[in-house]
Amino acid sequence: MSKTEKFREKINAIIRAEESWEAVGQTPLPQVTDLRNWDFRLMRTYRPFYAPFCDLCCLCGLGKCDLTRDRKGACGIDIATQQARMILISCLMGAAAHGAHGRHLIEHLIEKHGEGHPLDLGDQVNVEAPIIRTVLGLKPKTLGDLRRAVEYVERELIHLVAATHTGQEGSNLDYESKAFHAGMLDHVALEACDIAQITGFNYPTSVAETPLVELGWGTIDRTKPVILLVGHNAAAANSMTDYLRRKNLLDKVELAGICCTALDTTRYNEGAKVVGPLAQQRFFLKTGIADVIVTDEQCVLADIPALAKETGAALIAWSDKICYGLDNVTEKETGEIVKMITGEKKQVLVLDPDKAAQTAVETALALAPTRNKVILTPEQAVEIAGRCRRKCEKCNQSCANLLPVATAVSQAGEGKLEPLADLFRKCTGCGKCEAACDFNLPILKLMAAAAGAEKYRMRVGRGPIHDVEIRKVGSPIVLGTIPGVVLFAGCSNYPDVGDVAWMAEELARRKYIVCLSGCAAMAAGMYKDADGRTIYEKHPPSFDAGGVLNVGSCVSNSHVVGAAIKIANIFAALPGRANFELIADYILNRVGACAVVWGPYSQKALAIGTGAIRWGIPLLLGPHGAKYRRLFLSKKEYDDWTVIDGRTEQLVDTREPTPEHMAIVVETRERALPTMIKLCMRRNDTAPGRAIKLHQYVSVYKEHLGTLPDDLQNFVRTERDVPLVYKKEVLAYLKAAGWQPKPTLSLPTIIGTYETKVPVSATLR
Amino acid sequence: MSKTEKFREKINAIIRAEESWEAVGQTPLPQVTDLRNWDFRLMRTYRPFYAPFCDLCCLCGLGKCDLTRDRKGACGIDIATQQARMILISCLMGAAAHGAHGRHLIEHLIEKHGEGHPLDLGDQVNVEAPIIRTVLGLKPKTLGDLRRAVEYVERELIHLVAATHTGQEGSNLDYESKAFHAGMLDHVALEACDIAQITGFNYPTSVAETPLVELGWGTIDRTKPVILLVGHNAAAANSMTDYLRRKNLLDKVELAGICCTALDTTRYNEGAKVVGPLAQQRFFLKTGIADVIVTDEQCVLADIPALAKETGAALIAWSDKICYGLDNVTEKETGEIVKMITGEKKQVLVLDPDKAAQTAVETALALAPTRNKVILTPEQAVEIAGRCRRKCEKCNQSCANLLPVATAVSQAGEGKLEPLADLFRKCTGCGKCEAACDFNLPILKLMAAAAGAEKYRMRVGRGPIHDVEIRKVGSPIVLGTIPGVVLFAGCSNYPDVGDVAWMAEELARRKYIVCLSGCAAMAAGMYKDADGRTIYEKHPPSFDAGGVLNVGSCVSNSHVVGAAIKIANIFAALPGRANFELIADYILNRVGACAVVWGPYSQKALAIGTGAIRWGIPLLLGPHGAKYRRLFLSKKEYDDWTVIDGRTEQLVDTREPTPEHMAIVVETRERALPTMIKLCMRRNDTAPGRAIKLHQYVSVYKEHLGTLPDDLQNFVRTERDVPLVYKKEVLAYLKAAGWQPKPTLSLPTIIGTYETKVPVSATLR
Amino acid sequence: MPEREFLFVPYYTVNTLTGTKAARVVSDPVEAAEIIDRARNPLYILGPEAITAVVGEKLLLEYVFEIVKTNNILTCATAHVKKKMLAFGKRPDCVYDIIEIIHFLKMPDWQGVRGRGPHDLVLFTGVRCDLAERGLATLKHFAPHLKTFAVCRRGHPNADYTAPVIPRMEKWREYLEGIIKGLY
Amino acid sequence: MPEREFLFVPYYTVNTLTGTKAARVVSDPVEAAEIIDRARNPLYILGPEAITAVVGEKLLLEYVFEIVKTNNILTCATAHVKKKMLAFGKRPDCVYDIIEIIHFLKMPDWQGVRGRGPHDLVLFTGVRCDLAERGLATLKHFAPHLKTFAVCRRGHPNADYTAPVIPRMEKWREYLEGIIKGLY
Ligand code: SF4
Ligand code: SF4
Ligand code: SF4
Ligand code: SF4
Ligand code: SF4
Ligand code: SF4
Ligand code: SF4
Ligand code: SF4
Repeated sequence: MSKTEKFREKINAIIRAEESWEAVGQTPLPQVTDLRNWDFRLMRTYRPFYAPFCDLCCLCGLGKCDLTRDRKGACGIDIATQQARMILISCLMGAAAHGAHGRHLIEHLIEKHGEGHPLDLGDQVNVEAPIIRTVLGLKPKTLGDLRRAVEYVERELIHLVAATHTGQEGSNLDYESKAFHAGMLDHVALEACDIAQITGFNYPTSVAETPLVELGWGTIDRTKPVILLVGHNAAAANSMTDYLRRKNLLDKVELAGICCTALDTTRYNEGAKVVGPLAQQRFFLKTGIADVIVTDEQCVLADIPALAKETGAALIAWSDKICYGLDNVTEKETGEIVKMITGEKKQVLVLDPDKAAQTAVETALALAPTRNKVILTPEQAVEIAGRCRRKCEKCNQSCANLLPVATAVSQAGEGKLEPLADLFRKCTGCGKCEAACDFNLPILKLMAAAAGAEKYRMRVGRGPIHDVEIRKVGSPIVLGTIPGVVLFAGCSNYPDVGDVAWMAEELARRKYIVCLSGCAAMAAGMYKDADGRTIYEKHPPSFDAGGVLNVGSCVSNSHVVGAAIKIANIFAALPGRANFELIADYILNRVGACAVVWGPYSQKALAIGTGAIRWGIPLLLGPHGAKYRRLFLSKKEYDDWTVIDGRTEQLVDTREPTPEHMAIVVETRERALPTMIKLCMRRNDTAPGRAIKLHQYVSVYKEHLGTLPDDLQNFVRTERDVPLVYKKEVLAYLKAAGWQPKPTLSLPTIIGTYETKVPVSATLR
Repeated sequence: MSKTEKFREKINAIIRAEESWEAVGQTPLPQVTDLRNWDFRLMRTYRPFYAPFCDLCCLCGLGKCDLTRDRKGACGIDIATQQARMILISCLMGAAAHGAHGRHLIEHLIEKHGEGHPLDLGDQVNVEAPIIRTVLGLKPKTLGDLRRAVEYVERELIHLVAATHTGQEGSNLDYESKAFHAGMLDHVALEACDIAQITGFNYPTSVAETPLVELGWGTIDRTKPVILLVGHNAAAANSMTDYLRRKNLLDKVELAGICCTALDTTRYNEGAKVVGPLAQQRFFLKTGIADVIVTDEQCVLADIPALAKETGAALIAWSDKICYGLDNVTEKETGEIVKMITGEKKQVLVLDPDKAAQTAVETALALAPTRNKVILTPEQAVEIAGRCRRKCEKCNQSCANLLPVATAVSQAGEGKLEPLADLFRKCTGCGKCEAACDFNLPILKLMAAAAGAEKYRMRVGRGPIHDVEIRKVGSPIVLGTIPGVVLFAGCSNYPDVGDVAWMAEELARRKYIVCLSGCAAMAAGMYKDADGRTIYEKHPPSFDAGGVLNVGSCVSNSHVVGAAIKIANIFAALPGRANFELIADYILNRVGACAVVWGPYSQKALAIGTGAIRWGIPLLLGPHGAKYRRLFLSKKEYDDWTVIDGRTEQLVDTREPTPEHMAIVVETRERALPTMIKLCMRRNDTAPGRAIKLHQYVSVYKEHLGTLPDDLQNFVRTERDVPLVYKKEVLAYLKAAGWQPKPTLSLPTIIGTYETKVPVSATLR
Repeated sequence: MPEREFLFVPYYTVNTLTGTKAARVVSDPVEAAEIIDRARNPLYILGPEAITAVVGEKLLLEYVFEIVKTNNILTCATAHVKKKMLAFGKRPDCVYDIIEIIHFLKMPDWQGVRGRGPHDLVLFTGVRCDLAERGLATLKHFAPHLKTFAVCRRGHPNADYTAPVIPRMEKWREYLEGIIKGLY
Repeated sequence: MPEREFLFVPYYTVNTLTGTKAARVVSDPVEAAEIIDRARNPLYILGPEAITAVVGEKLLLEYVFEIVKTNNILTCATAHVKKKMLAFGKRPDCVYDIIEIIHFLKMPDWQGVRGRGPHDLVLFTGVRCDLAERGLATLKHFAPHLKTFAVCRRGHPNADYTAPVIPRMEKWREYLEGIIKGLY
């Protein structure tokens, strides 16, 4: 429905339109269809590419419907629209996970501090919430204001979920537009969530050089009571830290985490340990090192109750998202609960993070002395592996990462443990090989024994990029002389965990700004150079050329998007308030950034990535990303690359495919590297800037593909773009390729190339 | 997280706890886990039964995962939990569809009338919102209060969507508990939505004898301009009525509808026509009778743009749920839009119901004279059908309803049209047969030609059951002397459309109270007896023994649940406010009601059904219901049927499986009839009441299964339960079956058989 | 020309088009008879198509009578099948609707119809195909302790054993008669 | 004993276990050669496993060289395959990553590699199996104008034609050599 006066009044009240920090733009609190024209414009160049994950649809009782050979479902849907619908469903799962998480954290912190509690991100951050400002038009000042942001997410979300019902949307493009909306809502939730916890838990914020913490399962002292935190919500973990501190037990108990709870716990307590990313969850649970497992929400294995029983670890679940069918003992006294756990061996649900925290600590203290934590030795591993009948290959066939498990295990049986250790770095921990093995070989334990207990270090998540940093790098990024900002985000469904460190290192030494978050931030730390240094110890933590930053957990991804917004808003002084299109257009055309999800698996990562695309940030996915079903690709040089010159308001055919794609899957890291470099090119690059980017492109391409780039002609606009070092060969190549100079623009924009209320003149400031 | 003081204060403010109409019960604004113990108690007796619709899970990038042979997904999920997760996803789609619909309607009506606009359901209804009162603890007085109800739904929904993300819930029971929560939220949305539209559009409310309107595609005068309304949101349709009335064109233009928009349009304008249920959508679109198709939301075919083009009809979409990729012309003048449609043949998106309404009328007036609406004659049908190569049977193979299409078509080719006419009554309109036919036979048009244009009549939806009616029937229902209340709800995915009229008639003449809604209300009208009367013309429209009521559209289903609540609240004077468990327990044990979804397909119907179960109302599904994947079944006499006697507070083993199941699929209508009768039995039945119910059970069973019921011994508690007419044979049977008398209870309750804050004494009163 | 072979399940299960567990086609009625014969305590479930479908000159039901007769196989009449069975002078051994009997069959400790002990083979004939398929999926996943055999000419992928797809009625009669002959 | 037959697609498609369109298994390398031979303008897509997998004494890549040589088949080097090809003195006809080339192949009006016109057959070797499978699904649904052939020993259900699952390396070598022989 269209917005009427009365409705507009309601919006104005929510965003306090009367506040004069900036004029309210065209799209305050945008509803489902408000940014549809922008989405459709993006998709005119970057068409949805679908790789159906199944030929059928099984979502309603009219089916299941076979959608092959142009068949339609009983509801009339076709295969492309059905893929887009699944994409929307997935993005909604992701956005809801973050939104619900944000809502809980915000309410939890409001309980503690009151809804009037002011947001404070320290002296380096004035634009506290670039996403919320740009999307909603609200400048949040208190925890209560963050609640407004989450309420907006909730209000929009139901409409999007409704649209996935059978007999709703009939167009794949409209489903994609809705998925973009879900992605954008996701970003609002991310930002609200991380600002809330930074404020409420006093996480680091206005400092770049955060502490280095211990990473890797080898860092965990199993002679102490060990509490393992699994999930994404650190409320209970932080309460444990408080409790341990109060009881003077901080160094008597190991707090170890997996996934984002780990990251957020170290933002509160630098003595906490990070076991590793999601891929190591099953493996670490199987070692039995944890005395107490505390689950909260998201990316937590569904069979932890069984895994806990296997090793005799206690299990406390405290989130309404994961109740495991357990008895809810929330109302009981802590002492009583501890007795149920230690005495009756009960696994329990405690729906209160503070009580769960105390219970966990007390249980760990009581239980640890009674447990015998023995880890398989390499010698034992060789012996056990000897039972393998290599020929069966059932493990291989079930492997979710297509790994040569059988070879590794059987070679281990012959005393050669290296292949198994190598497997450990590639394994995503799905556990299917073990389940398939008729000889019940404990393959994950064997891998762990072969790999040994490595120790690494990781920098604590720093939160927002500072306004001063933005002022400093704004110009070189926009001109192209800092060749790009690359965010490594998302899950650990990697072909090889080593890839992330490798790619990050390659980029950092080429003076890209490398940001990391979530599982990727851990994976990047899981590699040491010859001197035993991790990437965090080699590169500065500042948002500047060659910097390597851990921004924090998954919710901290918002700060990298936020940085791109701040470049427009602070550096270029474009008005951001309720001005989504203006800001996204700026990012798309002028901010050389891309996001990499090398180990994609989760719906959250899809939502984050989809949101990034709406903001104009291209997305590169690792090979598993094809299972998301949808990408956005241009036709490269065959497409129409006409934009508007913001100064003359004339259409200009740039013939320049930048950014080339908005979402692409790439098969190997060697291919990913040049692709990222390309995805950081922007139409706005100055000649020196483009020359720098092309220099990197050419050098990487030569190294890994053996020649000058096969598409170099697409990215050289004038001779001044040609990198000096390669000048001669490049010019020869261009000549042979029939290259012609292309126009360059200092203010390229797609505003004005589609129907929008934003005037082209707005891009001028 | 558990509820603290502060949180409780917030709740109190939302529900205006200080208002003293009733004391606030145990669960105001229940959150995800607040009714979990109730759900688990239900599932102790009624275990989830899963019929996987697929062996795989393809929801994330770690998969797809094969879940056969006890395999687990990479995330650790097992096949049962995955089914329950899909159930939750489906219920959320349904609840969101209703919630979003409610939100839009409420905002639309607040725009028109203001948020202080008082709710008024007429002089027969004092308990205006039994569901909202019971669930939230709020007594809504204004449209603005209904917004509070929907906001509650929105707030809860995000947590449930979050729980479907990979790596969340690990227990099928907890997913089911969350699905129950979604179902309950769905009911809140239904009620809010229907009360809003009754109030805002002045739909009938405090009258039972609503007008009879025309039903069936034969009633549509195609010599007039015809506007076809498809979907569930009558905002635009009602605006059309206003506009036509203003322009004095009411009898010059045909307003015809399909699905719930049709039903809700007739509640506003008794001159509007109802084409039929969802199953007839594709068929009617193919006839080309509509000049303008106006789509809103839900159960709308995804390929309407193509179907409209096929026949030259105009298409106007006006909902943000269904945009079809069309150009958004909302900001243009009506005249201009009409020109785009009639001149440029453009299909358009007009995101404003009032503008869409005017545009539709003006377009219909302009377009109709230019169109030539010819319907296939039976003779032409025979000729065309002659092209069929019966042997190929591709149509049969694709048929979503397993129908013998090939036989019917080929016989038609030989001049025998009856099988094709019969097919028409069984066809669910999926269109797959046509798509599969290599000879491009227009099978749906052939069917229509064979079936002819029938005319029926249907009573307009009456809305809430009146408080006076409740007072009158409360006692006979609870005692069992009115044998039951049966609600026929949901979609038209029937084995045979005639089944509904047949079952409804059988029940009505046996003095059951028969309520109908949505597609079922239409289907029931699509049968005429020898005297040409539909069921609506034969039976009284009152909520009393033998009454046949159309309550209204899908959202009106809330009133039947509401009636069950009102029996507890008004008749039995149990305090309902925020007292979900108390009321649901009453319904489960004492209100002989069941819901039938004979043609299930939609996620909405699943949500409604799942919600009903949480309230204690058993659900019977037609054969397609197995595709929902989950049912709730007891083990009958093998189960433990111990309850508490509310008077003595003692446990009593009743050995009586009533209600026998909470969700079951039944294959044929002949089997459905005795099953419904059983599902209306309650432990609370008095001996005379039970004898009446058993009388029906025995007579129906004998008629369709040929003998006394094979499980009669389960339902006879004492000899006084035995129906008089069958006394001798029943006693002989019982003796042979080794029957022993069972205890009877006047106040059976399951409160107290599980952990709850509700004291057993609360069931007394 | 040899029959074409299609690949549904490749080496990596993550790439299966479908599940990995599909019914084995029992094309030879003699083999079908052997499977039935081998069972210790089979149960034959009869759906409503059995009382309406005509095969050759007889009702489908009558073929089933022949099959169950040989081995004294227990029967379950679902839907409203019972009445027709009585008309033929046969009493089913139990009466449930299809979902109910499947619910019982899921329980490994259920003592079976007439308390004869757990069933090891369950035969299906005449159940509405889409409903049967869902029920067979239930048993496939949740009743690993028994085997299912769909004696249905449309074929059932979720069963353990299935008759092949037999579009022609004449062949179907031959198949049924083949089973009966094989059982004697 | 005859090979067992499994039923994935029954009479009613609503009951298919999943998907009705699965790859035809080309077990006979001679037939494989014929399929390749028949194509007017085939394209051979090479993935990174081709430069690491050793079959017999040679790289998988080298077998592909033999295959493309016969008919002057155009090649597309994906990932970082190009460099290795150059090491063998061969230049690919084009360089794209796998998703990009598939994106082009989807367009019925794309004039193909070297502008030779639309491709009618696309061969795959060495692409990561799960990624190839998704790409093949894309072509199956959105490129009805061409056929795909997965020359991969793990088998690809979403292709039009696929090599059978060949776990043993020796057999795989035979298969590849059989194709080459068949092409000469
Ligand atoms: S949603 Fe559509 S395509 Fe999917 S099963 Fe239902 S009718 Fe078929
Ligand atoms: S646990 Fe690791 S090695 Fe085993 S199947 Fe899964 S990904 Fe492969
Ligand atoms: S499944 Fe087990 S026995 Fe078979 S190859 Fe793998 S590890 Fe060895
Ligand atoms: S969409 Fe997924 S769950 Fe549905 S049939 Fe396909 S693989 Fe199975
Ligand atoms: S959600 Fe779990 S079962 Fe489903 S595809 Fe992902 S890992 Fe596999
Ligand atoms: S349109 Fe009707 S007859 Fe045709 S396949 Fe669908 S349900 Fe069967
Ligand atoms: S598919 Fe067409 S030709 Fe074949 S039997 Fe059906 S109607 Fe006749
Ligand atoms: S009853 Fe079902 S099909 Fe009919 S309109 Fe309602 S949801 Fe749609």
